[in-house]
Amino acid sequence: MSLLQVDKLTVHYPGQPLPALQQVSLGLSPDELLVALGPSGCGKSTLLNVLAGFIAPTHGTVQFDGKPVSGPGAERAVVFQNDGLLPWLDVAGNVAFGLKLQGVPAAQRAAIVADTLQQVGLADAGGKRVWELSGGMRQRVGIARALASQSRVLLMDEPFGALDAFTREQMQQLLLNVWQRSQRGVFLITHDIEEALFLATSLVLMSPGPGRIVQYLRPTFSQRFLAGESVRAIKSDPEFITLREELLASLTRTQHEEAA
Amino acid sequence: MSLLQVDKLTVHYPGQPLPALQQVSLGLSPDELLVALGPSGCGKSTLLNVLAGFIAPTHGTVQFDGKPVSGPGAERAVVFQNDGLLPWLDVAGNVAFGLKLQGVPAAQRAAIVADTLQQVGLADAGGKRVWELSGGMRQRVGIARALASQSRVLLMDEPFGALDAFTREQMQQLLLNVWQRSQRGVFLITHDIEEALFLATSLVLMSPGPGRIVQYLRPTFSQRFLAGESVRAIKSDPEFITLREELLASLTRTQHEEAA
Amino acid sequence: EDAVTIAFQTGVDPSKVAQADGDYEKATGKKINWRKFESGAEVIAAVASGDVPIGNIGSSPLAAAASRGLPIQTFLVTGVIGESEALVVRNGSGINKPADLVGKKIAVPYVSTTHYSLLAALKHWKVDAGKVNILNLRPSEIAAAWQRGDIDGAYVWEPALGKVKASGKVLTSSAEVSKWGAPTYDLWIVRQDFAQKNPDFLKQFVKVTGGVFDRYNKDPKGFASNPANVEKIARLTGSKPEEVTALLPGNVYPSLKEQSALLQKPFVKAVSDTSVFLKSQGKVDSLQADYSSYVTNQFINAALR
Amino acid sequence: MSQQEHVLPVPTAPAARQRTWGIRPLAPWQWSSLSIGSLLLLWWALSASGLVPALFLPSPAAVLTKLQSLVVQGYMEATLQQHLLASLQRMLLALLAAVGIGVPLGILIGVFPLLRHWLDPIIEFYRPLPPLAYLPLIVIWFGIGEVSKVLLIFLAILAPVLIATTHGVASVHSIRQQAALSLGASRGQLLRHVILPGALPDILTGIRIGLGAGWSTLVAAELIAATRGLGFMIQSAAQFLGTDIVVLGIIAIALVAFVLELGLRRLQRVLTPWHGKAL
Amino acid sequence: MSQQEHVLPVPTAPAARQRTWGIRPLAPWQWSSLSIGSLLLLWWALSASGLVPALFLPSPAAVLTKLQSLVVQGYMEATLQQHLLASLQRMLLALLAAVGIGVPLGILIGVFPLLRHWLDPIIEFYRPLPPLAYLPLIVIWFGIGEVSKVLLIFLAILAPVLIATTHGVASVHSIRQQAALSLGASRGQLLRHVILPGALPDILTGIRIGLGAGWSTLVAAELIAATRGLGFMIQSAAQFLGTDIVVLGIIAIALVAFVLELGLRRLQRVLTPWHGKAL
Ligand SMILES: Nc1ncnc2c1ncn2[C@@H]1O[C@H](COP(=O)(O)OP(=O)(O)OP(=O)(O)O)[C@@H](O)[C@H]1O
Ligand SMILES: Nc1ncnc2c1ncn2[C@@H]1O[C@H](COP(=O)(O)OP(=O)(O)OP(=O)(O)O)[C@@H](O)[C@H]1O
Ligand SMILES: [Mg+2]
Ligand SMILES: [Mg+2]
Repeated sequence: MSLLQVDKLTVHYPGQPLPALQQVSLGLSPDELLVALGPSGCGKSTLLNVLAGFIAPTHGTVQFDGKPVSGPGAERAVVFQNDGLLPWLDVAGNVAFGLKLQGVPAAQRAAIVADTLQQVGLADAGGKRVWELSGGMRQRVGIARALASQSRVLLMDEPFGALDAFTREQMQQLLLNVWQRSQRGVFLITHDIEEALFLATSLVLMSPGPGRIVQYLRPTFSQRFLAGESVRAIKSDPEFITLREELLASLTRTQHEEAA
Repeated sequence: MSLLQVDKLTVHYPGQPLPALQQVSLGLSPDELLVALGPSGCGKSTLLNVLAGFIAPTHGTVQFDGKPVSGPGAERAVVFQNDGLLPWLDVAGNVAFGLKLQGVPAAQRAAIVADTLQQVGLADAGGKRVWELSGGMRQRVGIARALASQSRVLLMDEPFGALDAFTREQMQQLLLNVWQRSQRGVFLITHDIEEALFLATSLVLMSPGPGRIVQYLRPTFSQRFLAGESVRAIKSDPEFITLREELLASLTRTQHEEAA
Repeated sequence: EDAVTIAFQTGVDPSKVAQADGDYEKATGKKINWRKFESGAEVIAAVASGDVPIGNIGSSPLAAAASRGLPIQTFLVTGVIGESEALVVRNGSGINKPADLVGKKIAVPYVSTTHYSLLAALKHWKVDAGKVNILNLRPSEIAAAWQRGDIDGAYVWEPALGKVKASGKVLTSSAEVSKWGAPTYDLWIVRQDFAQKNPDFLKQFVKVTGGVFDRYNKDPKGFASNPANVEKIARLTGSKPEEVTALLPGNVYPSLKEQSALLQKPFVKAVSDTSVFLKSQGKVDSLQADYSSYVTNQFINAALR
Repeated sequence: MSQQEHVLPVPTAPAARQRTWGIRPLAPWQWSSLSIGSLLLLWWALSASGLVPALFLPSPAAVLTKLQSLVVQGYMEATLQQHLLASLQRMLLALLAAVGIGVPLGILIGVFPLLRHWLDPIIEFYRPLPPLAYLPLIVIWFGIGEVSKVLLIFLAILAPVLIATTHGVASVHSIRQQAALSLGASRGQLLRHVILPGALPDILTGIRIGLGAGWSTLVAAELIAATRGLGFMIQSAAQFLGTDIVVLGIIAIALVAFVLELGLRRLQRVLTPWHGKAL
Repeated sequence: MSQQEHVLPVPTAPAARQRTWGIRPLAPWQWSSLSIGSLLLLWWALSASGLVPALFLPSPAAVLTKLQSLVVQGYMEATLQQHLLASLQRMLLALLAAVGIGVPLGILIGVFPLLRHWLDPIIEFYRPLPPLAYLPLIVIWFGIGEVSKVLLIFLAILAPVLIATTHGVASVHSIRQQAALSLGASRGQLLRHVILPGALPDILTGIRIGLGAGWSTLVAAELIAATRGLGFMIQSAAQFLGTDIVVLGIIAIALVAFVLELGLRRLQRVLTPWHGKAL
């Protein structure tokens, strides 16, 4: 059963000629890692905003655990495309924020924060002010904040966009481990086809004008990674490469169509 | 001769244990496309900020055209990691901003803006407000703003970070064409190794703690692309792949070292 | 019983010495909170609020309050205003006789007793008040405007009066205006409910005031030049000691005996005249049929007995 | 109002339906009318109950009657309209001057530390001074004409405008300034095209605050030899316990000020729609 | 001051050396002292030249002499210190109340449109009213005690604090609110942990503006049957043209207000170092 479910979702921003999303239906189950892939402006962030409860659908429904979503909530943690950190808190304070809201005792909080910062490679940065961070560091703080929270779903909008290849791979693997351990459902937006294929248990390809889902895949590479296969091996697997090229072709096709 | 030149540059943010950059020397000539690659937090943005004139060096010198840089200027256009668009102007207004500052007549301005927006795939978005754009669209407006300006150097901080694969490739090719046509020097930061190799005429690999240059390459792939070779061909060239793997190994090594 | 709050103003009169000496407290046996106010209107607001049962005002505000039916009574006069308020015209203003006032700028603090006196004087001179440019300025601003030459005359009291006299000449004073049938007074009012419940307090209050007045009237010069008296008055009012001596003789301080007669028909007439005048000026909407209930000599008589 | 309506939990996203806290069975203006209505009711109840003597709170009916006479016959030789016009002229003149001087000066102060250190003591010196205290000095220097009155109101408006502008300049994101500079903005262009619009939301709020301060200085200003003006009217009436006129004057001030405030808010919405948007 | 010192062209980057416009041969406090010094000089010159008669602008020397007598013997039964203390108490009480009521109320108004529509007319009604106009009503309703005086000052401070707070709430980036909500923040937590700190820069500026307004209402407030206070002292002296005391009172107010202002600015720098940072 789906934990998070949208049905016939349409979102039309007032004053815009076209809806940003039209008739989109999609479900996310607790053991799923759902990746949305698509060109810039196709409505990925809009979809995430609806799932998070930031925007109400123009038409259609959003449900969490069978109940209509009426706003944001602790069960759906978000990593933003623009980090959305709180500048009045230091790095550790930002990561601890969700736990503090939930009333987790300070000692336990500190342990979780230290652990999470360690995992995202910012073990020493806990005391830094937000504006002293580099772009990639800020993004990782945003990720740590969501990971540290006790949400049942993670909604991530291009969470690794500002990271270098090495850190990015580390973060991908961290995400997979967290996902496997915690049985949190993950909805992740990326524009990196390789990343999408590597992470997703389900993958939707979206297309703009108006935003809709044009393809639905169920890759298995993340399971193979978690089963112990090496990243290099997976990414050089011909199946992986074929799929990647296919997706690239799809994307290119839709965008060429649009341009025409 | 170098158009933009730093010598023995050290930047130490007050209150930080380590300098963000130490003893970095680097030159950018007018026909160069210099790419900086390195892990998150290694000082890439700091270096760009010094070149742009936003930060004064703690030690060392920065020169443009032989004269010390004492602040930002029109000859050095910047694409920011965080877009830095002006929300009181619409998309076209943002792109036209630099031209307006230079006193370019309105009609000419409009033509340039329309052309540039077309090139970055936002032909229809000229009248949109900045907060109505998706992340990738915003980034492209930032790029368009810099391209439309009449600068002699482009300084770009992860300009394609929020773009999907297809758009990204388009933008890379656009950049190469602009660079070739206009003979502007380009300094570009990226965390994507493939992008770095494909674009760079010079490539520096940076390493953190304190930030410094650890490797200097002179790839030739961009010339090959401009000479007419296809992107696919270049990127599947064994030389390209070997270099990519070497760079990945270098990056991984420095980061492992650092972690240890 | 608890303390009585009394609102006083900064007019200089002999009873301030008794106030400074604590004579009122001694005679009435009650604690008194003396509160200084800046204008009659504010005293009336305070009296109306019920926080303050007794207050010191001029006859113009009294007429306004009485015309509007505030439950108060005048029970004591602290001064018949004389030379202390005067109309002064600036040297070089070209005003030599009352008729010259037409078209000139004359400053006066609106609603004060001088405002009434000025208009009464104009009426006496048969000068159309509408043709005189009467400006509303507070005394301190009068002094400043005078200095600049922005105004041609002012009807004002000390110390501004002294400052303007230095470069002007007195056209008339309240002593004279009083003789023309428009006397102005400083006086004490009391809330009627308080008066009914505390006749003895008022009697003692009147008695003490009468006592100082007598002391003053016996030897005005001696009283006014006594440094102890001067210091006390200056301290209470905030005036400069050197000015007090000059200020004291500016008013007439009627004895209780005289007041017993004054606070009857003559005073009632003055109040109703003032009220009629205010009505004609559009300052009050309606008049009382009879102003005698706002005046009483009951406590004076009790004190005299 | 739609832009600022939904601060929570979805402040930006102008999607079709938005989430708001609580229900809204009534339109904004209905709520406001309800609020004004209840104020009027309270007034009526207070004066009808006799809890507050009519001398200090005249009944609505009495005030209405007075209104008619004020409009037709006037008070202190001028009708209500004339009093209002006189005050409005002073206010607008002072406002114009305060904005014309305060905004550029505030921007310069925000931008040039030197200028700030120089002007700061002067501004901070005059700012807290009670107008009633320095009225004589104003008269001595500027006379008893309109200049003095407008000056007093001007000074009251200037301080909030100045401070808010300086604050606004400090709020302009540095990255936007950097962007403009590296596009070749001169100092003047930076001020004109980035700092001024960036500070605009704060400036407009400063003007709103300042206007309130200006109105509340009106009575003090019109103590200076005024022959017309709402403050003069109120003050004259207050001296004679003419509470009905005082109440009318107060209502007139409140109404005019409210209209100006609504205009300023609309301006703020139209001119700074991006305010609060995370960019 | 270092944070706000360098607004242009490098406002954020706290790198070792930063670019500023112009040179700075003197330290900030030296500039400020220079400015104060020139003010004093101007005063001295004006009074020495005889351009302004001593009656309206006493010489510095005369004021200094008076200061001594005010400190030692006092005026109107209280020394300068006692007057100052009385006024300061009123100010601080009013400030406390205005912040304690204005900030939460402003936040609620900023957050709940309903509440705003409801309260708006009431706030906008009282805000422009001249204290001098409704002084009698205050006395009637609240008597002549401390309550009335503090109330008047409170009302003067409240309006700027309220408006600035509401403005501040509107300035809180929506993405930060969304982040907190999706981390499970309750309404209360959102207010406490995101909206309050996010609005803090504006709130503090509002308090700074409000404090100025409060001080300038002091004389009006102390018209109400005060026996002590700087406003009372000024007012009493002004009646007898005691300009030396008026000037001393003005200086005392300016000094105290300046110290409070500096404190608030420091608070602003310490509490909201992120202000203007592009994040
Ligand atoms: N304003 C600042 N104050 C203090 N420290 C800073 C500041 N800006 C950057 N730093 C520190 O300097 C180092 C280099 O930062 P920089 O932004 O140059 O990294 P970067 O290479 O651009 O990283 P990324 O790829 O993540 O954007 C980091 O450790 C960062 O924490
Ligand atoms: N607040 C808004 N108001 C009006 N239009 C908007 C708003 N936000 C997004 N849009 C429009 O909706 C469309 C989808 O935007 P969205 O942000 O969902 O794209 P996206 O798929 O996340 O793109 P990207 O990969 O570039 O981030 C775009 O055309 C955009 O211009
Ligand atoms: Mg997006
Ligand atoms: Mg960076």
